[in-house]
Amino acid sequence: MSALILLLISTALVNNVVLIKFLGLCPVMGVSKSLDSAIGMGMATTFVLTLTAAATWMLEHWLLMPLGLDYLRILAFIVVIASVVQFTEMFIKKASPGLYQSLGIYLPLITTNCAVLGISLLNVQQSYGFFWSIFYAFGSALGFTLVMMIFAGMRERIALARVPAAFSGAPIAFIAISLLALAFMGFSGLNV
Amino acid sequence: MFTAIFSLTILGATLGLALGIAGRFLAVEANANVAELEALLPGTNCGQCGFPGCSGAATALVGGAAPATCCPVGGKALAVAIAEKLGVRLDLSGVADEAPKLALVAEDLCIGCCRCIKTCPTDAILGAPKQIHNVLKEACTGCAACVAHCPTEAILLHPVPVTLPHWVMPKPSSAVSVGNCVTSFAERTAWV
Amino acid sequence: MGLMEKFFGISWGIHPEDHKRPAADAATRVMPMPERLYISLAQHLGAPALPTALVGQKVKKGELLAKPQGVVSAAIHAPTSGVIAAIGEIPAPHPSGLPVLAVTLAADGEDAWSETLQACDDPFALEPDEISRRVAAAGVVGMGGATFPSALKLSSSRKAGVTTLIMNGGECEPYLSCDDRLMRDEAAAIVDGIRLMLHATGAKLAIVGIENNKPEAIHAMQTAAAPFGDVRVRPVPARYPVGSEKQLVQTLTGKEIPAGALPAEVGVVVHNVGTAKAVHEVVRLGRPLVSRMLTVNGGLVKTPGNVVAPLGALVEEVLAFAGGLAAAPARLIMGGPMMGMSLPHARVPVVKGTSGILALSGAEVADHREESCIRCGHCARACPMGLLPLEMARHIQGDDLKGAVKLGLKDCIACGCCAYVCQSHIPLVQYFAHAKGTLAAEDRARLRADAAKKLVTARNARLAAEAREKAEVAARRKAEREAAAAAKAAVAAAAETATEAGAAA
Amino acid sequence: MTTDYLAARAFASPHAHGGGEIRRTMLLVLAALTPATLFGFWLYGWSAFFLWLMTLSSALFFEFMSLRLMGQKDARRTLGDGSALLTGWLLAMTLPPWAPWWVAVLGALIAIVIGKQVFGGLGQNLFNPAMVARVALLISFPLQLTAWVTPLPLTTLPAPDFIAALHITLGQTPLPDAMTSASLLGYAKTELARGIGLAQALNAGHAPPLSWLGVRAGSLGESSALLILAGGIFLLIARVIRWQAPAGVLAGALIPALIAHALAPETYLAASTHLFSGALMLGAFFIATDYVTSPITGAGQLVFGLGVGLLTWIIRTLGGYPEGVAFAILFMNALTPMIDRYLKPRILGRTWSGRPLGTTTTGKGA
Repeated sequence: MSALILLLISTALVNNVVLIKFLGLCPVMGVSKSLDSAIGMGMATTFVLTLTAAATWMLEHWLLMPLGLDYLRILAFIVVIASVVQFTEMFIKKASPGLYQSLGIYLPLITTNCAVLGISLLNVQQSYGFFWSIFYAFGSALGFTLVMMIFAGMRERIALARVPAAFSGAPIAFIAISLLALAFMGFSGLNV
Repeated sequence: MFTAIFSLTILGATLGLALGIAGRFLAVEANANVAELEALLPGTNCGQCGFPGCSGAATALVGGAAPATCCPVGGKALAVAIAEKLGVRLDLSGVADEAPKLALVAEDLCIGCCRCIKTCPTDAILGAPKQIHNVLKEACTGCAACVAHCPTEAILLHPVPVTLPHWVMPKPSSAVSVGNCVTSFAERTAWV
Repeated sequence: MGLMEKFFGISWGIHPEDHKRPAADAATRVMPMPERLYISLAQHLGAPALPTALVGQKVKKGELLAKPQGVVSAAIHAPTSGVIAAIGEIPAPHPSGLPVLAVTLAADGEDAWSETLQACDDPFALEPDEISRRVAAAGVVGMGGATFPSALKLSSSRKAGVTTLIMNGGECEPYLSCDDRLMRDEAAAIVDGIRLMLHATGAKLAIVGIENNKPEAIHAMQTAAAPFGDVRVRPVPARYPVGSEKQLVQTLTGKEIPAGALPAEVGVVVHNVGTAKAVHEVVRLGRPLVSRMLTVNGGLVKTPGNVVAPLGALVEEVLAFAGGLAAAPARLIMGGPMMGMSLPHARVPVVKGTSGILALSGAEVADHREESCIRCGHCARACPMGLLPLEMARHIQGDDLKGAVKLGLKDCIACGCCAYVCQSHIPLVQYFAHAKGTLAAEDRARLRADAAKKLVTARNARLAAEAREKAEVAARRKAEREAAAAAKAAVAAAAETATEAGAAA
Repeated sequence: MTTDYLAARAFASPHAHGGGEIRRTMLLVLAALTPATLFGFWLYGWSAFFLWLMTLSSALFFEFMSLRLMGQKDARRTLGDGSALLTGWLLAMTLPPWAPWWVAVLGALIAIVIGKQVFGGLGQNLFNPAMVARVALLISFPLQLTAWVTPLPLTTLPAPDFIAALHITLGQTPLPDAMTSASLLGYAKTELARGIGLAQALNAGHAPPLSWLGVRAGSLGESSALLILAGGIFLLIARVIRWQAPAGVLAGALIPALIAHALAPETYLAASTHLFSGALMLGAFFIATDYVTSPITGAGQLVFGLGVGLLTWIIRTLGGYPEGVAFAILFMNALTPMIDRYLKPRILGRTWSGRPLGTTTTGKGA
């Protein structure tokens, strides 16, 4: 049990998927204008990440490995991810049209969110077990959501700040997230 | 070779089937945005947007053919409302938020031709043939439809005078100029 | 009080230097009648009054000049006897300096009261609604500065079943002492007015809240109220803005008025002590509201004090009567320094809500350049409403009015505590006033657009009906024409056959 | 009669002001820092003074240059608000006293330009500028930023004289090995990593002394925790800062430290060690109370402080760095907008969720 908690902390804070592994930067920069949509995006990504981790584990261990189709891994994974994202999109469109509007293009783009594919591939690479994979993915997604939320809060402040014209928009967002990464550096080497 | 083709086909077919079923359960009928947008628009059908009447503009807005700022009569407030409804980002830089205007008949120029009366979408102009016309200021929307039809340029738009109950405290002219500069960075660095 | 507030203690409000003395201790002076009075027709909250007097008409003091227009409005009476010289626009006592419609009255110097005034020796025998009616006819409005028509408050309180009448003698604004002075001078009249208002509202108890920095007023009021069990005088701690309605009700009764609701929601109604004095004069003596006590104060006033001035006297004349100014003021204010209005110049008239005229020096105004907000949070702690002024101002700076409304802009009472404590000298209240004004303008525009839409629909329906009618007429004509042609043809055919037959015959 | 008055424009109320000024607040904070700084000068000699001077002057220089670059006309006036001075001063307090000059200049550049001015200047930054610079320097130049020296008070003999100290600051004289020393926290961390229990490590003769007076190795401002505390109390009395954030920081660090030390004294440092070493005191009273980058409400400041304290303890105890105050503050700075969003005061007449109160209620818990 404690091992699982430590895994969650390690994946969410110490080896944060966004700030330490630099995966999934696209939605972090794109959907962090408001806290509400950031939380929505975080939850959608958490859902997709966890589900695909389970699906790709099964695919890897029950189909690709027995049949020796390792070379098809990326292709097969992408197909699975795309389907899960498609499903998520349908669900959000039905359940929360407002969130669907605010996520816009970034919702279908979860398909190409490198964090999703990256975590699935890392799971294979580190040959985790089924539940371990799921928790690894869930922890990473938590870290992603955490960064999304913190960064969205920061950007809401920045949006009203008198940022010099040369830095307003993307430049100041990048500077802010780099400083956030600096703060996360403090967790490096955390003995857990 | 055969296993690869077969397994991927099966995978694709399974996922496709699952998505198809999900799609049936999570179907959302196409949003009836046109009617909602038409309700937002002024409904004067003045044609200043370049589309055939307000319903035409609503269709164009939903189709993405018109920007949210297309209606000059509604001004900034309407553009914001439309953008919110459509969930699009708004560039207000092109919208001059002019003070409301009303049509006014210059009595020495009016020849009583009744042409303006026929064009007024809100029946705001009173008059009879060979009699000087008058604008009901309660009904005039300042859409300027009448201006072009006057053969003697007797009808023109004038800003509504500010009255005591309608006076608005001006926004403080922010004395803090840091970062408020509109000049480009290159221009500013020229000083160094 | 919630647990959180209990734990962290009351923190709202500020303790500004009050500058109330020596003006409060100086004896009241009655201003002589000026030669001309400029009586504004918009001296109250709501629709301006409709003038009933005509130019050139001779009026007596207390005669009706303008009648209320609409539900929320108030009547206006002649402050002295004389001839109406004009009805036209004059500069309003308002920061914008925009014109307002006013009656100009040339005084005849006799200052003779009208004979038709209706005095009453035993007003407690009157029906409560009759008192409200007389108060309405006399044009009494809230004398604290909000100028809401008092009669409306009296009659609606009765309907709402109000149990407690809160009398506002807080006068927490610095510099002002007109209520203080009134309570010292006319405690008996005020207590009588309070009892009349109890009668009119049906409330069982009146609590007079007086800031504890006015011991003389507290003493005078306690003495005057002693014979009556239903009028209690309660000192409240001096703290700005304890004289604000919601804060006073909370301090005196512990009850919190829900946002957007009237005090009647918690069974109370709040009136100013000055209003009680006016009610007393109306009901006992039949005299409408034609003059008021106001404080002339500020660093540049030579002899600060309280003055009874007729409504419509120019600020210039009031200042001159009070002893004049030592130098040209840096700012001229009507009302208190925290919520009062800056005046465009001194040639504007005294109105029913004028609680004071302040001529402040540059040092008192302390004008500073606006600097960046450093988020020190002093404004949030000072705000008596529990708002976050810095966040609201930030949103308004960025033209995000909706964001400001979400943060509670509509709950702001514009007391000015936030701007008073602001280290960066940010004109927070101006941001809020600007945003509120803009939002109101947007609401008006929306109403207009809706009305226009109705007109368009009506026009389209009319055009459609006309077109249909035209088509019907055309169709009928066509049918008639065809019928006529057919008939003609038939006749012709018949004639032909007849001729043929004839020929054959 | 003098009523020849004509207002230039519509003035908004209020027409009176309480007299508070940014400059005054900043000066009070600087005054509160002075005793601890003077003590640092005495403890570490002229080099410390040169470093301090270098940091402050470069902070002012970069602030001035940034303001000019952004086209502000009276940059000198803005400079006078003292905020750049304070940032530079706080940064200097966290640097090793014998650090070379370029550390000071680079630190000031990062603090003022990247930490503050690109966000729009005073009041607009999200992170505490001094802490941004401190962390950036620590990650970029770990060697220079952990080169602590044994205290050599000015009055003692082996202390470098004026010229020698200047050489040290200019980086021409490498630090003699005999003078370098580890800070207590760093020492404890290395010893623990070597598998040596704390009781043994701290009993050994060469362990850095834990001195309540502060005569020990450390950065300029961390050595005299008591003087920092005195400065903090002065600020509390002067009502420049409020108790919530400092109390939160101290409680957040002390509570886990007390529990852990009671459970396993061999692996966890005592609470008093945590309290009086490193930048905890400075962080609690001077950095966690930074107006701009901490929450507005008291409750928010308490949460902020608790977070800083707890994270500091976690990083010190479990993390890879011996000191965690700067990281903890940066992390909580990032969380501040969210704290502000969720911990708002209750609006009078409304419930905590913002709905108008129901009928005749007097609020909950009355």
